[in-house]
Amino acid sequence: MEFVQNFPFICIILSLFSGPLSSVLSGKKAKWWNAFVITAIGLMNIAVLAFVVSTGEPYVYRMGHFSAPWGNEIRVGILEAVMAVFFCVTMLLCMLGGIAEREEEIEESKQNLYYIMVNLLLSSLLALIYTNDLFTAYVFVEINTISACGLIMIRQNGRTIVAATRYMIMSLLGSGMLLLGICFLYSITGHLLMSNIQQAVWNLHETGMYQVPLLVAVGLMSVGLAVKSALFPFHGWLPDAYGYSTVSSAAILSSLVSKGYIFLLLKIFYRVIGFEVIKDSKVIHVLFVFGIAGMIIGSIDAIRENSIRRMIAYSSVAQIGYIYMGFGLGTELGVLSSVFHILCHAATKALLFLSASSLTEVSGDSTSFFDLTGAGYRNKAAGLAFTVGSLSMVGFPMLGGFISKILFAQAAVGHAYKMLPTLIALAVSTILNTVYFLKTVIRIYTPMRSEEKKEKQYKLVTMGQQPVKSAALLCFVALNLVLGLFSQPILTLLERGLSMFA
Amino acid sequence: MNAWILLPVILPALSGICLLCSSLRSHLHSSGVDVWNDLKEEERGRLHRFVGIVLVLTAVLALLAAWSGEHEVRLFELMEGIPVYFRIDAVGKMFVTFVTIVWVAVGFYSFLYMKHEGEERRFFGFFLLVYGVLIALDFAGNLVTMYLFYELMTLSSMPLVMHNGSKEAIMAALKYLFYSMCGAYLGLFGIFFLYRCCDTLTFTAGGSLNAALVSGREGTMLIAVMAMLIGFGAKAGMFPLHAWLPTAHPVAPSPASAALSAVIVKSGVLAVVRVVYYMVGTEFLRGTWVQTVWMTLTLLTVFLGSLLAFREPVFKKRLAYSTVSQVSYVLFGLSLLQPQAFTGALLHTVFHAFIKSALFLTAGIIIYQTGKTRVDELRGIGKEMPCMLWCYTFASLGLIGIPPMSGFVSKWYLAQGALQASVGAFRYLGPAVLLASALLTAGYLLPVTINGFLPGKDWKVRSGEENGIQMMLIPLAVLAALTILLGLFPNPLASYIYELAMTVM
Amino acid sequence: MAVVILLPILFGVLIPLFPFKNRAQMMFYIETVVLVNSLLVLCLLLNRPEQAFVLFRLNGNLSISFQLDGLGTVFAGIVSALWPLATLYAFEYMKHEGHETYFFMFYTITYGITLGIAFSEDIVTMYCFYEMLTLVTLPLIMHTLSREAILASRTYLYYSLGGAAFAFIGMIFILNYGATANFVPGGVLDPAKTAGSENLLLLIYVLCFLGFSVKTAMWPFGAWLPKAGVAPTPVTALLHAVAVVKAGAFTLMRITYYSFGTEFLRGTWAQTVLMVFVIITIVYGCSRALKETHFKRRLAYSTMSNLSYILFGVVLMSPLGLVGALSHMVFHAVMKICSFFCAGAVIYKTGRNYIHELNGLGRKMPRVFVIFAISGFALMGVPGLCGFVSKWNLAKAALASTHPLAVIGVAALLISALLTAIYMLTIVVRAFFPGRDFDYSSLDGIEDPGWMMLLPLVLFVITMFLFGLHSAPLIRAFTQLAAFVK
Amino acid sequence: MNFSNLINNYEEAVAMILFGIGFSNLLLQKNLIKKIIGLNIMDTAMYLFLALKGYIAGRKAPIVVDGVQSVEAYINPIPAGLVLTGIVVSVSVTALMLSLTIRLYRRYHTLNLDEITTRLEKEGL
Repeated sequence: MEFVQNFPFICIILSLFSGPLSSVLSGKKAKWWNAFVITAIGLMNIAVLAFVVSTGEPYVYRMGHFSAPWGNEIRVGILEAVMAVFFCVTMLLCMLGGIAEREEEIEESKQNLYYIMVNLLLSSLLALIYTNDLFTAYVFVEINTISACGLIMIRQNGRTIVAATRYMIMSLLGSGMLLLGICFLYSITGHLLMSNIQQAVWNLHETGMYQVPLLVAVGLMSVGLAVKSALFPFHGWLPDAYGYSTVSSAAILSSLVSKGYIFLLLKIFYRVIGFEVIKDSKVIHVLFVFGIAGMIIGSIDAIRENSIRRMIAYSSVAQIGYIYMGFGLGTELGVLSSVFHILCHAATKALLFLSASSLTEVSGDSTSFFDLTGAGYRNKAAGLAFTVGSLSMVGFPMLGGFISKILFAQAAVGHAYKMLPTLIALAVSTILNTVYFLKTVIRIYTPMRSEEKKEKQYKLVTMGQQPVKSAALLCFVALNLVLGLFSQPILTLLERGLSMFA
Repeated sequence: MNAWILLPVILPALSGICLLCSSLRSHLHSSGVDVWNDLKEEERGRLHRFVGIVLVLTAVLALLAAWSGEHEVRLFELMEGIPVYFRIDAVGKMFVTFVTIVWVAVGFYSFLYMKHEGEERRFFGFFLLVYGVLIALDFAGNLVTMYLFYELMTLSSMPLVMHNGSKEAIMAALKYLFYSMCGAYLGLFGIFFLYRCCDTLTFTAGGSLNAALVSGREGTMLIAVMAMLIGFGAKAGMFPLHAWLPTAHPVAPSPASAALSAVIVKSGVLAVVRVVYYMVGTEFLRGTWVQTVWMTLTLLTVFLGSLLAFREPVFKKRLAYSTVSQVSYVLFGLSLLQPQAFTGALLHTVFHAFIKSALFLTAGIIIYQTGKTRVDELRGIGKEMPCMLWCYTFASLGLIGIPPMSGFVSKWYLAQGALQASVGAFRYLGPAVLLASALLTAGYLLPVTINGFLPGKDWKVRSGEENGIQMMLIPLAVLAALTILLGLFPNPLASYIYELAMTVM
Repeated sequence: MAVVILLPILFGVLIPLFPFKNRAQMMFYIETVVLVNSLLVLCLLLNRPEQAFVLFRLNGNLSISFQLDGLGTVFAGIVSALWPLATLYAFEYMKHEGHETYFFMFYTITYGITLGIAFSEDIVTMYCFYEMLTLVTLPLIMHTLSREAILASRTYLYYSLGGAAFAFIGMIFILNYGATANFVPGGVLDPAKTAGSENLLLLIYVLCFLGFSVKTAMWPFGAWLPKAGVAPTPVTALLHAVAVVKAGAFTLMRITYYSFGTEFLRGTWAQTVLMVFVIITIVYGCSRALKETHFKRRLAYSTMSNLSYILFGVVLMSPLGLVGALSHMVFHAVMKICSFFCAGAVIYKTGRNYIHELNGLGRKMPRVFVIFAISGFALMGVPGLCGFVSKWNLAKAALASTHPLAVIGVAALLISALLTAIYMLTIVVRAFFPGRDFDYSSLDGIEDPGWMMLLPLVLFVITMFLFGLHSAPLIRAFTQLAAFVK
Repeated sequence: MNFSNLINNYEEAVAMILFGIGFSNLLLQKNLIKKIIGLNIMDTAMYLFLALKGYIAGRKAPIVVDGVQSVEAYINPIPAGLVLTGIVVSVSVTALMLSLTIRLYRRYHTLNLDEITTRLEKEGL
């Protein structure tokens, strides 16, 4: 077996252990070490991706070469690899983009902790992506939760701690349910390795035994993960968590953590339960309904919001609604579009958070709209980035959002009774997005009146002053453009990945 | 190549436009100073010479064009299948003739009159422009061409109404515009239908309605025709769209109102003639509800007009109301769809043109000399300006229709026609109404004469008022004379029209 | 083909980067770009390339591709003919607006994007350019950056993108139910796929139509247009009388005649519904214009109703209807841009925005107001000017169609013509007849604008007369173009 | 429905009930400490459930002594492993929650989350 096949395992371990390492390093070193680790992991994953694409079939990597049912497996397919690469890239950019804020918002002693958390988070994400074992998944979900909570509370003020507490409580509820679901599944199938469970579930499905426990298990797991990824009715914790934590945390949380859970859910659907079974279970209808409700209500909340950070946070709720709606459609195309939307939302939302922070920075650190007046002129790069991000969210052609919108719509068309709701919801939420995002864009390009200019001396920031951050922003912009313009190769990759996913 | 018949159209139009441009240019740099009568004497002299020459030339050309046999000119295509097309036919000839006479008379009259109105260049500019347009309107050979000049006439005659620029003048002009446009677009509505249902939009005596195309949609067709009648009737002051007349005439300068009520109102009549007798054809309408409604409207107008005139104290307004009623005589005649009545109608068109312009000119002279506008102020006017009042008297006798004055002839024909037409109750109702309104006419016109000549003993005469206004008296006299002459020898004209009537029915 | 689209976009973007020594230099640069582009377009229109040009593929079935057919030719022709003139006009006008660099940047970019709409081969491309158009014209509206400008631009944005969101649905359906996404005369709907879901498709068509009709300011989505009047006049004139709104009309023609197809739509409830909307708009726009006292806003409202003339032609869904719509698209462009330019000249020279302030200006700016009067006559539909021709064709089409509402439509046309007469001519009358005791000394120092403004105006007037008196060839061309409609 | 199932495997029933109690505590309790206790109850319930799944009456723990018996003699060890892992997880989570609670208490001198929130609103921070 090829050496490259070890990479996924190595990645997880590497980031897991680089945590302690970066704790002993000095702050500055830790920063670069962390960046290096993420980059390295990213490269490795690219190698893995290349490998899988070349072979064209997934491979199973048995930890310690124990075979099932005792052993613990990693299963690598194209989809996993793509996700891993993408997560690494986003993570890296988020980290780079957030440096300045981190250094001023987090006191010196905590800096290293931050990197530990990030490393943990990354490893847990990778594990969630790669693992083939349900219980391992659960464990890493918990690790994920803990590290995410750390990321939130690392910025020491009342709000963040409360936010962290809320986040913990909600996600513990979620993981409790997830665990229960797993236990049920285990108790009726007797397996923990996903592939085996699928076999068993298929038999059950054929024989029609244990339908109720099966449904309950699926429901529990879905709801648990939905809670953790802030699907509409359970999104109470989200705005605070994203709105007050330091910017890179917010970016990472919104673009990666929730996506990790969603990916796990996708895995459960495809690999654990089997898509055939899911299709005609009622769970996806629930997800669909809540997804659509999330799309609309998230946007409405965002419109009512007066702080730009919280507004973006609420818009995440809406976007996650999109993703669940895609699942809820219960068609291959729907899932595909959801996966694509995971990517493009990750890229866009991180971009938005970063640029928003720069905009607030040049507006006297106030996040309220009124103070943002004219911020686009004070920091050109951020202004541009924010505009692009907003347009992508609105689904403007040539940007990622447009493609995913098209995909969703196409997935919906022809569906018996979910078509019209989906299309209308898409249209309405587009309008709502327009309202709040472009309102902001116009606002940041409205020049201040001269007397205001005199009274509050906002600083100007040129790209030269924040090279790293500007670079990160531009990378995200480029990422969006790529997703928008050259979506075809990515889509084909994802399709292949999905096909070999189960 | 007889494009030359367009000369009487182009010549006045162009010279009118030139005048307008010059007036505009003159205002461009004259800031602040009184722009109203900025003409020095020699300038005015030049202007008068110019206008006079143009008028006469045009008149000669027009009459030549009209009476030198059948001409037709087909210009470029406005839209495919719809050329701008001129053809001089019997009706056109007649209209051109009396238009020319009235116009020349009024034109010369206004040389003097317009002194105290000011802005002469603009006035004469539009005056000539309208003249050209009118001639074109009479020569128009198909419906669209006619419509084209019809609208142009409205637009170019509007400034005449609001000439003195006062607030109510402008309001009146806008009202005039509104009503005319209303009418015009109602007409256009009908034209669209006719375009669908007629073989051609070229005027053909007896109508060119294609039965095959119409069959199945008679209902809509009738509605369309009714719309056109009401629409073009608006210009002719037919109820319900008559209200602009009494507003627009008094505020306009007297020559303008003379021209309006003598000629422009008649263009409405012309349009109706064209539509009913040359496009739709009488067979299609005879006996339909359209005819009934039309007759009712006209009779209503006839009666109401005279009634209102009777109650109207302001002289020019009174005349305006009388126009309303008189023109509806014509329309009533047309609505009977019967040769005799048709003859009567067209005769009355001509006569009324002369008479009414004469009356308005009288009113103008009175205003010019004394500034009096109300009827009750006119006591003893006859002592001061006898010849004027004599002309007035003859004219009004004509309007009332007392033999041997002209009006009598036309009304006779109308009554004849009504009695011969097969229109049920209207056979008797019509003449009755005509008679009644004739009495009313006497009632509102003659008091002026009576008070004018017999002011009572205690009236001290200031004579010599008529010196220096011969320029105005002559045209007036001419018109008055015409009314008498035509009254004495109506037959050539009558027979001419009767033949025409036979061709179209 | 991509060249003519990309050239202005590219150079437009470059404008702020260029180190212009002085204003004149920039003007020269821009005018050259625009002129050259127009010439290129002209060549393109004269010898049409047959095969489509694919710029690149978004993904599987979505591609950005251009092709040039009759309809596109017409639209591109209008745009490329008017743009250089408008630019010329803008040079003089923008003197007193400031921020010229950015203005002209977006102004030039818009040119390219509008052409993009004209040339787009499939509905996706058209949608993309449509969205971009919204975005690029936004800065032009908020150009003055005054409070109301911001509000106006916001409204514009919400309306347009909101509309686009619904148009999007239509696009998706074409992608899925159509045999192809391209524009094919007579529609692309694939009967095999549509069977059974006709009503659904009709519903979608109505949604899509309403969505796109936001750009054409159809009632009740027209509120943005008058508000957008705060933009500098060249913008209001060119974009909100020609480019943007006509782009809306153009897209509607596309989806009606080239995507959904008239055989599928004619005589359905969808047609009736839309016709009702259109007729309401025709009357509504005029009556609002009558009430409006702000010069440019009045014109904007009149645009609203005139655009609905075009839509009326479109929803007639007959060859004649298309002819009428096309002719009015062309003619209204000329008439309205002319009248807007007159308004702009007045504002530029006197800074007066309201109609009651125009008293007596006719004496001081005779050329402008005579031209305005002529354009007013044209809008009223006085025969001999182009307005009449299109009105005639529309009415002809309406009476030819069997739809019961068509006749009412004709009536609406005439009513609106009447109202037009009033609201245009009251302005003219005010200008020339300010009232007997009007003190002209208050107008001292006002005169006609310079040649840069007058030249376009004169050209427009000539065009109006030309088309008014001799429209036959043009109409014949349109008839050939519309021949495919069955 | 017949409750015989419920009676027969009452242990599962108990586990479920416990889970419910813990869940509702974690969700509904105002007091943070009680929330944490609820969390622990919930987890414990899960472990009970797992352990039950793992245990089969009359079998031995899978410890290989001399004289290896057949696989049937042993209990599947995996559930036990799961329980252990779960305990670790829950311990760490509990620790984290407690630390959070302490911080909050230091800052606001109350354990009632809603109170804290309202105070934050007042601070408008």
